[in-house]
Amino acid sequence: MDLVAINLIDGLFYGLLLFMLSAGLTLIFSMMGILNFAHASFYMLGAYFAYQISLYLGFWAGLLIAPPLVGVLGALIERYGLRRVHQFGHVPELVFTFGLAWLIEEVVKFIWGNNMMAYQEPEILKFALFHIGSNSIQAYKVFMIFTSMAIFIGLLFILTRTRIGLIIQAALSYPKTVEALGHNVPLIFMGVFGVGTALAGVAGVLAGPSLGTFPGMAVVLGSIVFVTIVIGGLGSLWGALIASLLIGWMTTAAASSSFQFATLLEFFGMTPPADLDESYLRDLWTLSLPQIGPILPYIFMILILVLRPYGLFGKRDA
Amino acid sequence: MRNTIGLAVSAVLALSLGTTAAFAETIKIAYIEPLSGPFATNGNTGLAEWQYAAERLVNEKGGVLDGMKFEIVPFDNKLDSKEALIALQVAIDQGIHYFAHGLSSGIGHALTAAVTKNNARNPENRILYLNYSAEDPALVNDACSFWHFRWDADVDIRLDAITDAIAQQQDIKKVFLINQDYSFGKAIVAAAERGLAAKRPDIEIVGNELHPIGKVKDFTPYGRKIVASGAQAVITGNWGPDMIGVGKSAIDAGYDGPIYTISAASLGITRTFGAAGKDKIHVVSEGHLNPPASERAKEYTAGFEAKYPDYDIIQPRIANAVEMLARAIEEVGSAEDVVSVAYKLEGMEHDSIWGGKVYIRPDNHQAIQDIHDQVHTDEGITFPLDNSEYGTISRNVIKMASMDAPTTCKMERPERP
Amino acid sequence: MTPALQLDGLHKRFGKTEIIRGVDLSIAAGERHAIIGPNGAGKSTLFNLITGRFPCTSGTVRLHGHDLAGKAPYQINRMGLSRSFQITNIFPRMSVFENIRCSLLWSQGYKYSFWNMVGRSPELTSKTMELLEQINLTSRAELPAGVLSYAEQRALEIGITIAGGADVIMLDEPTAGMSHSETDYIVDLIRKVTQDKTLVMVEHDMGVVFGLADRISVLVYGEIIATAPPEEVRANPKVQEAYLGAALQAEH
Amino acid sequence: MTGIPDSSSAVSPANGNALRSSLPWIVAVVVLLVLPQVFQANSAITILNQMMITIIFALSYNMLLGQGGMLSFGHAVYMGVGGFFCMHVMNLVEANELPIWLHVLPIFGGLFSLGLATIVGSFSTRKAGTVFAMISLGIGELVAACSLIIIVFFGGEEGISGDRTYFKPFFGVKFLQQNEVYYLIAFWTIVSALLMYLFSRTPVGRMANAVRDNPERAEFLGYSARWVRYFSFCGAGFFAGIAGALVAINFEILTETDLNLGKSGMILLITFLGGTGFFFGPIIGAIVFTLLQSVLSLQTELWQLYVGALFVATVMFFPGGLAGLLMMHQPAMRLGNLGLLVVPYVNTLIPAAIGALGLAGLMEMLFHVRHAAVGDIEMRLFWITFDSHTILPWVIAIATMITGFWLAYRNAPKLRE
Repeated sequence: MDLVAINLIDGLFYGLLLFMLSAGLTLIFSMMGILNFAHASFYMLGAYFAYQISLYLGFWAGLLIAPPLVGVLGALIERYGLRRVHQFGHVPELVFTFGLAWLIEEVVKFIWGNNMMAYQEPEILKFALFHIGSNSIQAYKVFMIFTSMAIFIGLLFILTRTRIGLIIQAALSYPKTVEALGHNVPLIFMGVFGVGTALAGVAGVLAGPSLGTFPGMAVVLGSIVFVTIVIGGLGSLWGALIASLLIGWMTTAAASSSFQFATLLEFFGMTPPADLDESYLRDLWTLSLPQIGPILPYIFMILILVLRPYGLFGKRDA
Repeated sequence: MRNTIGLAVSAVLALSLGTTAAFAETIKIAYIEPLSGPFATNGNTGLAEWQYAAERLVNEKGGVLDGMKFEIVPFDNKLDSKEALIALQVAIDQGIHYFAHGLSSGIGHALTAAVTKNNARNPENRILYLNYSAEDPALVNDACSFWHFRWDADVDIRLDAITDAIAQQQDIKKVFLINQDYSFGKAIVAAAERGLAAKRPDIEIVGNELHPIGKVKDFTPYGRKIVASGAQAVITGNWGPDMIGVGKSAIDAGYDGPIYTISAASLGITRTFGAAGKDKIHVVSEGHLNPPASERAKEYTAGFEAKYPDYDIIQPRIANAVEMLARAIEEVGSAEDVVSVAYKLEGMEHDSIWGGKVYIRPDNHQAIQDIHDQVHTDEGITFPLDNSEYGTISRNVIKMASMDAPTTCKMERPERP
Repeated sequence: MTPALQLDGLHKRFGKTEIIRGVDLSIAAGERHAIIGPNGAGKSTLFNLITGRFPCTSGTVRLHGHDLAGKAPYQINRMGLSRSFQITNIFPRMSVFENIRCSLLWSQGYKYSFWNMVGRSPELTSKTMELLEQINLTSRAELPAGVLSYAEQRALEIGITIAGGADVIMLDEPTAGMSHSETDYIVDLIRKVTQDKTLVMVEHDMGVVFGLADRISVLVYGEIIATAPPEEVRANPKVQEAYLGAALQAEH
Repeated sequence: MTGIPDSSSAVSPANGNALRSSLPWIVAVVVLLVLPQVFQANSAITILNQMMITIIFALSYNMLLGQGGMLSFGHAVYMGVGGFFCMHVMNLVEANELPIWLHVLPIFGGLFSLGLATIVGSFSTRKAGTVFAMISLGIGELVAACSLIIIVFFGGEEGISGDRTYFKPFFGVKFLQQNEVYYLIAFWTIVSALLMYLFSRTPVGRMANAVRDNPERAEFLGYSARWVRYFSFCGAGFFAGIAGALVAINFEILTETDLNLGKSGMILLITFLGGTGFFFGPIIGAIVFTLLQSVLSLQTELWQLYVGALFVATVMFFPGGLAGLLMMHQPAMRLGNLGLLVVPYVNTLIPAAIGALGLAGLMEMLFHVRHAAVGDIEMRLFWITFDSHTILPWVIAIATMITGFWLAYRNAPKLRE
């Protein structure tokens, strides 16, 4: 029972982290139709910027300064890169972000090297806040959970209660109409792109200390963020939230389970082969759920796309 | 237009791959490792170590064979078997007779197979594989080759030492295994299970996790599992971010026992663990920097640190490999007669700069040497790692570990010249 | 004789709003029929219902007596119905020649062949050239379709629509957004290429419809209020009231 | 030429003269026959082999992206799976001494990948665009993960290796040497490229273009967009399998890196770099990329940074890729005023190139200063040796960079005219 509670908390932590990334991506994706492959790279930049700032000014300064920096960088890339490529069509646009992800990773390696950075949690949050059974829950994780929840609520407030939010929401569904109403849609796009990347930056600042700050951190998370928003449904912030949490809990549960596929095979009436090394199914007999945990979201996504191309909450065709 | 492209291809290929090294003023050792991509630092550290060892241990002493110097020629294999094979081909074309490789046993297997094929198909262009890090036991067992020599202690030897260390601690009753899901990780599991069952049948393996390599974003659930299992010792072969993930999540979740590892040192890992991992992280390997084995070792290490402040000596065995190769070449009297050099290396006994002896088993070409159980700490450290205050210090040594371990190696030997 | 196209009790609902509220219409083979109506009357929706782009909420569409319900666009096309689109809908990155040739492929029996080279058939090439001649685009054959002028693109679109040899041709506002001279040009073209075929067109421009159609249906708020030859429709007071009044007065 | 663009393949093929359309193929055959005479080094031939394999793979990818408008993130799966199957066939041949020629192995690979493509395509080609892209990404991740789990077929991270010399000798040729393999691969390259070219001329190939441009309109031409996509997808899978089989023959080993997402991403970059709008685009991309990869990586550790920058620049400034850039000059060539372009080119491209070189020099110096050993202040760049710790080279590099880019920027508008 304890373990279930702990896994719920751990899954929530990971799910909310995913959500901070997918929220920005959903905004960008549904508004501009760009599958921004470099989104996770902005997450990485957030972590590295914050690390560099924390060396001089400490963690909290990093948390405050790094995300806006990332956002500005994102907006600049939108203005001078994406907007230029936009006129060539969707595929070049996507390929551009793909190349951008590559380039950002190389630049990070050039500046900071290949090694993991010793980016640490702030000292005041480095303690076990409470225990469930013998497991301790770190204060920093709780802080992270609350921060991301606050961001979600703030975002929801802006989107549903303010004028700019209404314009953005309208632009999500009817970009042409909004443009016809006289709003500066390119500027909105640039702003949304900046805010989206800044959100990814926040995620990076927060996740850097606990998940590690290294050049591969973008690749590790990159495609899973797409999976999240595709499962959730394009253009749906709620969908992104639900899908993030689902994936968070799914991977955590898979990693913490000890389910063996042998049990399943036996359930279907198969008997384990006498000599495992000779059997063509030997890999299946020795497989356990944690081994395939990280690919579960991909299987889930394929199923969703085949059965329901709109995603869980989407209204528009992917 | 194909014509012009063809011409361009010709020109560039001719420029870059020109097989100009017909006359050898130096003895070239190709270094085939990732020099770009995610593991470039590992490759570059090794390169620095090889270059330093060749310079310091051979060239400064006047070289071998009356003044022939060692030259390390780096090739980027991009951590890809195909690229490694191409690099090997280029090295062979340049008339190189020795190559060093260590990162990734998978590539090690590809290279071993390729070297065996090449040396059979092209007897006039033979090349010797100096393995300083690929630790898959199979390379000196079923997949062994006459042309392959390994100075590193392989998984079986290291795990023999780890299980020895655990067996000596009578209060440890529960052990947790967590490894990456590929041949290396599985070899560790097999060796650990075998060793513990033989040495301390009362120890229970309370967890045996294999996780996908490089794919796990959040290791917390694994940390929870370790704590929940009540484990008193953890054994992991993880490296890179996966190592940090396991260590950090276990410590964060409240685990307080020792974590036995193969390679949790330097490359940012020591720095990242810092105080949190003090006295918890054990690195079990041959060779040690702290405390310095001798004045000579101290000088050697200090010289390296001064020359490459950003790198650490993480593979002390490279010094052994360079010294022993130099000796073999000197004794044979030729660097080109690869077969004789290989026969000379077989059974060679050598006084290591890191103390103790190194002996190359003739039946499988594995080096037998002292294995040290080293602990991550900031006390008594002469040579810290990662430019931090922390380093690893030898707490326990097993002399000539696994000297008489059985081997299934059946190598095809060329005729002795 | 079975009518070429027959609509029975056609309804279409989007959410709560009913766009098409019971349309019955029968169009004889060889007839040129126009559907007109004020903006928002549901002309395009009706058009899309007939061509299977949207499913009907209730009612049936029959082509030569065969029910079209649940048929995919390509199946409907193979049954002999071809349509154009309101927004220019050509293959912009392919050459004009290729646009037409692709449109011919299925009717020439090529199907999903991947062993027949299309370039090998002189017959296909000459048929393509013939069609290009008809729509006056021979001189543009090698240009990518995307660079043609607007009127040329519309002409090409009509060419693509008729190329497959379908006997029921449906055109969705073929002259939308054109100048007077361009409109005349397209109307002549339509008249020329749809000889001996059934033509159904949705149109806004009155001049086009009155010069071209044998019969006209007037669609207002999802219902057909009149179906008659042009002169009768012109005289029909209900139509005048609902739609034509202002426009006709301006014309006189 | 092979380079008749999709957009204006136009009127000629039927009645145009046969010689003109077959000329490029004859030239290609001649070039491929002559190349190994020019480069006799095994390593050069290995790289040429790799180049040809990449050409087939890129052409097959362009069947999806360029001709069918389907963006795939998992195309390497079909190459890898076909290759793995061929390795198993190879091992079967060795174990059972089956009388099969090595030449027919690619057909096995092609058919096996075709089989997989028919299954995956049945649900992934229902829609184009994002749905297709994301399913391909999912399948790519799935198969890559499986390749480490299902050891029976994929051999884990070691991969599957074999020996090509056990096949039935082909008129005495046993494929011991690289250049024997070269002719086999060259044969299959020509055959595959020709078949793919012819495929693009068939009704399905033509309709694939139509579906790419406008799926809705294509449906009203009597063709189901889905089936057209499906057939293109299966064809692309088949040829990717052939490429995989050639990998198996050339390297005698297949590993996870042959089918992972990195490989899939790479082929997307290669194809796009070459240009997706023309049949010969991917060929240029494959040649340029292989050269960059093998030559640049021998010269600099930063090669991936440069390739990344080159790629982003290509997308931004030449979305048609290199082929698009070349074909832009076709009208000028026809009009015979290509000469007019020379001056603006000299004015713009040369300063741009100089600027880029200056920037690269700056990067290299920065990298050298930060990573070279202490005291190692000499560096070689563009065949000049200098001291990277003095100010002069920095000033020169910065000055060249700024002037170069400034001149290019100033002259660029003239070029556009």
